[in-house]
Amino acid sequence: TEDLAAYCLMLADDALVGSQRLSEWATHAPELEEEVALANIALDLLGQARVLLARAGHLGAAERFRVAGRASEATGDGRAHDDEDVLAYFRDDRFFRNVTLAEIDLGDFAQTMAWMLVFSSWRLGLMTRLRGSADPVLAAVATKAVPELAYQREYAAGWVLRLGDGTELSHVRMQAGLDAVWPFVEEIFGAHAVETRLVEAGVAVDPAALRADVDADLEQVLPVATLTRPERPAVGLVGGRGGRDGVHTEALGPVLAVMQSLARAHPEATW
Amino acid sequence: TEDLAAYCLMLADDALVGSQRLSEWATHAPELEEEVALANIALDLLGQARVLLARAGHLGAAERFRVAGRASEATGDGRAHDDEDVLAYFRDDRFFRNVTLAEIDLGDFAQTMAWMLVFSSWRLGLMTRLRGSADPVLAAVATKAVPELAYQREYAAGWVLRLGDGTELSHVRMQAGLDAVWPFVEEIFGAHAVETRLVEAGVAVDPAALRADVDADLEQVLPVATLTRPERPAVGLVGGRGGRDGVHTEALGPVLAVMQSLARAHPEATW
Amino acid sequence: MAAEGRIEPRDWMPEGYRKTLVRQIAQHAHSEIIGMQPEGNWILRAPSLRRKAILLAKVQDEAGHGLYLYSATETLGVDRTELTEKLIDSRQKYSSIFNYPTLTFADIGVIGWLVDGAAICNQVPLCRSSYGPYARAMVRICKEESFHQRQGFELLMTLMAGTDAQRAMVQDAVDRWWWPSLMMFGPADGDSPNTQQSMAWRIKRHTNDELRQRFVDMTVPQAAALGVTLPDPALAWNDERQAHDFGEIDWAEFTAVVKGAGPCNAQRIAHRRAAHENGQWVRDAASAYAAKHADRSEEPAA
Amino acid sequence: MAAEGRIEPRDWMPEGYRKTLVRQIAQHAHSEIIGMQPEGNWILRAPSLRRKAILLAKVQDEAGHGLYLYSATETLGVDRTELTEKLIDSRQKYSSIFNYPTLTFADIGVIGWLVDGAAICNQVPLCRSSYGPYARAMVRICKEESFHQRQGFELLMTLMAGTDAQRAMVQDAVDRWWWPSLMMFGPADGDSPNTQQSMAWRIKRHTNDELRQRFVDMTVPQAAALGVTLPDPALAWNDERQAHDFGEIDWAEFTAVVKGAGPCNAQRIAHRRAAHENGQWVRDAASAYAAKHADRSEEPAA
Repeated sequence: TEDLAAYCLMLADDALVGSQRLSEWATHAPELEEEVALANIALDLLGQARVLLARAGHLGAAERFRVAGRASEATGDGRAHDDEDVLAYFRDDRFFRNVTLAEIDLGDFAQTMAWMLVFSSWRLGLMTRLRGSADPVLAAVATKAVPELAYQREYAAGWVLRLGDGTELSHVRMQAGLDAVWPFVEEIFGAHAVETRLVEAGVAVDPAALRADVDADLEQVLPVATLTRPERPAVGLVGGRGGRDGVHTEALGPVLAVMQSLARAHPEATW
Repeated sequence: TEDLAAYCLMLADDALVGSQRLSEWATHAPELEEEVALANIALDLLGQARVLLARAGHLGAAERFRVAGRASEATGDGRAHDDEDVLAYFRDDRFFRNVTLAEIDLGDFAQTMAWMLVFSSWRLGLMTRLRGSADPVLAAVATKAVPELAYQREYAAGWVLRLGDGTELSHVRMQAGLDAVWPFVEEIFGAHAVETRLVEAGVAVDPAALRADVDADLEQVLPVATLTRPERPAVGLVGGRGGRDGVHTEALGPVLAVMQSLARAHPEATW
Repeated sequence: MAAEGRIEPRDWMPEGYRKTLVRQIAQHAHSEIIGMQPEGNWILRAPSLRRKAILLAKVQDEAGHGLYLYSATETLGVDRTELTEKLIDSRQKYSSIFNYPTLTFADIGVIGWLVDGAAICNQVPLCRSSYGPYARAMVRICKEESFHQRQGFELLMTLMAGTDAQRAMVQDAVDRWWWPSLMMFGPADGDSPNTQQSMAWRIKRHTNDELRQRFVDMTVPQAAALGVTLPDPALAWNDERQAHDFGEIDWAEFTAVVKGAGPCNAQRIAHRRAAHENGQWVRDAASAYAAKHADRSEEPAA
Repeated sequence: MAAEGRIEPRDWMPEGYRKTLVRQIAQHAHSEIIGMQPEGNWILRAPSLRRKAILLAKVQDEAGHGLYLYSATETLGVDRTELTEKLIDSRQKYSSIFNYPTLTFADIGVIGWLVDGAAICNQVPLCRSSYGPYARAMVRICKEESFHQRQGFELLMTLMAGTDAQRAMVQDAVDRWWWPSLMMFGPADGDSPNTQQSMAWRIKRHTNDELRQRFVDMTVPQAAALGVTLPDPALAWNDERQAHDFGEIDWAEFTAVVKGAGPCNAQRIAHRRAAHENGQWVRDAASAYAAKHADRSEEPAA
């Protein structure tokens, strides 16, 4: 169950941090329709994160941070923090297990769409396979997530086409956005030891298997969008460790500092 | 002493928040000389803030927040947080007493220079007069601050001239920067009840008296810089309350969220 | 019109009626869009995931309301781009309430309770507006607004049942938002020149003071239920009038905010302008792509 | 040169010497400038005002070091703009160590202790460099660097005397920075083609492996004093060599980082490029103003 809890955290953190990043678009989107769509996608990811965090908490992951967050005894009246909030708000960035792709600055709209195409294509592949997980909760989460992610992928692909094959300016920006996201793509196909063990148990999905899904989507979209598949080196790991081990980019800390600020200012409060 | 402590906080918070904002330029400045100069100015303001916060703490201001910050009993080994850190890190934004001018987004370099010209001109006038304060500590702080602020004013004036009378683009940006800062200028000349009482006691400086200083500096710089004094309405107060009452703009919260994040994650730690 | 029938887009209508209607609907649309900002300010910092989801969904709903309302103006021949330009050039107004800052998370609750509450008082009668598309949009909007209002009230109930700091936060927010909420009903009837014409056209159905009184009477018992004090020493039940008396609004503040000198006017417009201008290249790309695509589909098959 | 004399800007020098020198000084200047980023990452979040002041001053010093060093290249006929362009186009390198991220505040202490410590080992001999302006810049820089190193060590001492979380933070930072610090001395002597020529020219005075060994021997007792474990099971005192044995560096990681595939290479260059490009209009304005001013002062008095 420790592995399973860790795996739930990985999948939850990808969604939680990605959702937080997408939420930065709120009130800044280029058009009202995009305002609605981006919020919708952020909400879908947030929903996925909440179920997975609750599951991780159920499996004991919250206990460790409940103390760290000083959110335990203070709520002796029974209104304890939900596990999801302990894990989201009282966990330091070094204990977040998302891939670094989930945390990068989404930059302009083109970069956001490049990010979303890769992220949703990858996660859709993952969730599609996870529907067959030996773990019934994960299978149920995945079943609910698949249509949400299919929508995200369609949305992103539509914009990558429009921007890539729109104006000269948008083409340049779309290619630049894709280039900027590219170094973070390689990491998402690497299997953490936890994943490898759970793959053997029939519980988890092998990330290496998702490369074909992402490649297929990119091959379908990029040429029509008149875009070139980037050739840029992947970001390196630090002593072999990456986001799944809690070794992140410098971007994550400030994102979480803001996200957690109010909850941490009132550790004994419920909201 | 409660008034004096509040007054120290006001002057400290102006410098602390302004310093934090200027520090955002670190590693982003347009030239290495500016990198050095902006850090220098941020350091001067930080130094002023530290002395004033320590004084406010001495006068009892820290006690209230020491509890709120949960930084009291935990440090029973005698290495209690310094007052300056309790006040800087464990005080919520609604208890910061800086004028809102100190907290606004400094935007681009032109806006930063417009901001600095007004801010340093105002604070220089204040500190120049405060050298004659009946309170010897404030008088000493002011004496040390005057040459620092004179440097800031010269630095800002130099850039306002160069940008205003530089290229067409820089002229437009400099005017826009000045326009953006303008709505926050009126507030700095308004006297808070605490200030009014301390002015009578010969301790504080009447902010209304500083308008002439700032006007004189602007009249000297703006025409030569080919800039126009903006005519834009001042930002309104909320039910008559502004920054000095802890009623800030929406900009302050996120700035402090980041600044305080690490200290608050380890309330029982010293650094 | 006096016969309470509905006017539809293709019907004849007096030019004055059309203009007033466009102005009113546009202001309402702008208010939804600008109103996203004070709430959006707390999405990234919402203190629980449940509250984050609620807030994100609410801000999303407001974007949706903006969309319906701009669509209603399009049925009157005025498109969204034109209206957005007017908004960011400060040639059209939006509800002045959104020129106040949200300083704590309790403000989110108070906006739901008081601001949405006042908006509903203003808007429910509009569901019977004489102009069909507007009336239908308002039915949907009012439904969602009252959902938001309940969520706001529920947040405040939670905070009032929480820590001392949370209760203080709520009272502080009420102190800041109460008077601006009363200002949402507009100038006193004696100072409201357009009211009579709008009522005759059934664009408006009650006077400002009538609606304001209704709001106060509705809110006082809710405040008591919450356990907060409304910041008005003159507030008291008047048995004779069977209504609450209340103090005088600071009309100088009201006028200043309407004229652009509120705490956040410049910030709100600058934010909206930046989003609009930064999005121009995206909208241009979408148009260019659509044009190319249209061209291609017109090409004869090879 | 072999006579240990100093070369000054106006002296004759071999072209290969000049080129090598420019490359070396430019790389050193770039390293100071890029090195501001990992530390700058924590200025806004420094957990006490004293630490904030120390960090801000340190980053400022690094900008100052960059300034001296670019001035030294200017005495060799190459200006700062040209070198900056080479940096942001990835045509010149900077110390690879700065391609690792600073993930906690303990990293600030460890950078002071290990990274500045390694830099000092590399740089102290350069104070006797054959090229005068470089040697003089290095004297000043080394003085400031050792001040920084002491500050870093002092921060770590404080953290190790603090809470469990703080101690864990330090160990974690040491685990991440130890091996990259050893890589700062460059490839093993057998794989370092330029060393012999540079030593002959007295631009370089010790081999990479010599300096690396000196650093390890110096650092091991410091680690013991701090109470941290260096993450190398092979690390042990060798009585025969009167030096520490240590494990094999991951040269594949070293090569990847040097070639641009480190954790932060793209980020560091993009950041520097953005600062440079966003500052262009400011530098242009300063030039335009200076030109106008020069023109005016040349005008005859009216």
